[in-house]
Amino acid sequence: MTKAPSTLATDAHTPALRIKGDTDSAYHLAYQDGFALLDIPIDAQRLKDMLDDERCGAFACFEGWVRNHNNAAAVERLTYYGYEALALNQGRAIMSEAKARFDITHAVAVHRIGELAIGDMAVWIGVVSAHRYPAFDACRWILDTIKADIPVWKQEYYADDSSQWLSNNG
Amino acid sequence: MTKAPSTLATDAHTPALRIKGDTDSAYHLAYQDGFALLDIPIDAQRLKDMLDDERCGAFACFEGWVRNHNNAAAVERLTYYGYEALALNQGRAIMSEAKARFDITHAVAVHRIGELAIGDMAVWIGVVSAHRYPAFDACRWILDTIKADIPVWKQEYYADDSSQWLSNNG
Amino acid sequence: MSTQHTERAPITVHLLYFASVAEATGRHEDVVHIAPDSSLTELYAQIQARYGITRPYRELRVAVNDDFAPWTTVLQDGDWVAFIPPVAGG
Amino acid sequence: MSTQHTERAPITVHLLYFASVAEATGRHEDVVHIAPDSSLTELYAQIQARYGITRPYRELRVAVNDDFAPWTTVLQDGDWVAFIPPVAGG
Repeated sequence: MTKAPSTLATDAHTPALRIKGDTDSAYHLAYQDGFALLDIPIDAQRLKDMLDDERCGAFACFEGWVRNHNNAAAVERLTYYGYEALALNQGRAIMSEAKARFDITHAVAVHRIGELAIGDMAVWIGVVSAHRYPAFDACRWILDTIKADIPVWKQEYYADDSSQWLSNNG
Repeated sequence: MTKAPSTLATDAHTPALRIKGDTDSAYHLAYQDGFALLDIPIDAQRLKDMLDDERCGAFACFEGWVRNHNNAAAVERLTYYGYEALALNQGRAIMSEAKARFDITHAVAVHRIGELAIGDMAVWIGVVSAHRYPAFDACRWILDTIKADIPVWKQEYYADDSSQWLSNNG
Repeated sequence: MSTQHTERAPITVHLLYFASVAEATGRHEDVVHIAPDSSLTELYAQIQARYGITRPYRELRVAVNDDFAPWTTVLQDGDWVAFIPPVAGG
Repeated sequence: MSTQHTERAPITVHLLYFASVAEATGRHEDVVHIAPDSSLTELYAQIQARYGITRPYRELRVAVNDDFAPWTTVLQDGDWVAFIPPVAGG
């Protein structure tokens, strides 16, 4: 754990805290490409409505929430930073591969960036399919692949004002 | 496939189309025992709110929707019948076993009975846990176990007025 | 005076019918009288005979007093029994 | 007049820094000049030297023009490059 970054270093992160377009454009991208970043709270219902389909009997969904602890340390809040252009290119590719790998009808995933509080939703993934197992399998695969390949970084802040960069593979 | 049941036979099913208590009692039961039947549309948000927990980083959810087809046949609508007292006893046991089998914090499942239209939600399952895999695994296990053991029956009605009793095991 | 086989009074059992079983019986509930110490399979045979049901008991499960029970369970006076055709929830 | 080794003009490369890399450089963007035909590992070595970064390139991934690229990629004039520390989304 290191102390919180200096003002200089914090400024270096600022561009990675906001998406470039507006919210409606981000939801449109989620609809069109299956993936988007948002820098405000995720509207799960708005995303779920994109998946309504009379051919589908199964809807599987995952939400990642900010926990109040990480291992033993009490988390106060955290910040997600994103490399938006790479994230959108990777996201489009992931959702396209999910549709090729699994027998699903639609899938949508959105990751939030910026400052989040305990309990906030960091990621939403929804998948619909005719039958249940492909929806579960695809939802889990999309989550694992987002965690491995989407360029989003998490800095947790603790009660003693220290902070830490987290990593999914270590 | 057989023709729709006679009026006499339909009356024989009527008690299995409605729950005995009121809606608030059913939601309370979902909260208390983790399982309930409902005979009106399921309010997913109300169930999800029961699962809010700052210790949890993962929320996995499944919804079963009425599809517009089953194999080749076009489904117009369907009716779920339930043996409520047995369903509640089984449901309580299933949710309790899920908490013992998987490293999860809470889980709630609700099944709807009565007449449903295409697109209606027949079942909602939500699970929260600190980490993601137990939430996915428990959600899937609960769904499979509900499909195997909860005494709910489905009669599908088709465009030509015929109907059929469905079975999950064959 | 004594008899070799004591004639004990029949017990009363309540039945609940669901789905395809209710379809076959045309009703949701029944009250039947059956010899004491009868098993669930004997009860099912009686219902089969009454309503002309051909489906073998092995294709069904059975519940006693709102819990699943083994087919070998011995009936008690006042039991509520339901024959459970294959379920289709989810 | 000729030289044995033609002195070609350096190319211009844009850099984007994120997370712990931005922490180390203290900035989000950079413009650097580097010899033509340089690889991404050579570019990373130059940035390491400028900012005193000790983390080896093998612990990072690299993106060129908003797509992941192999470290062996040869840089082109005008490329946008980002060194990607271990991600932590989800």
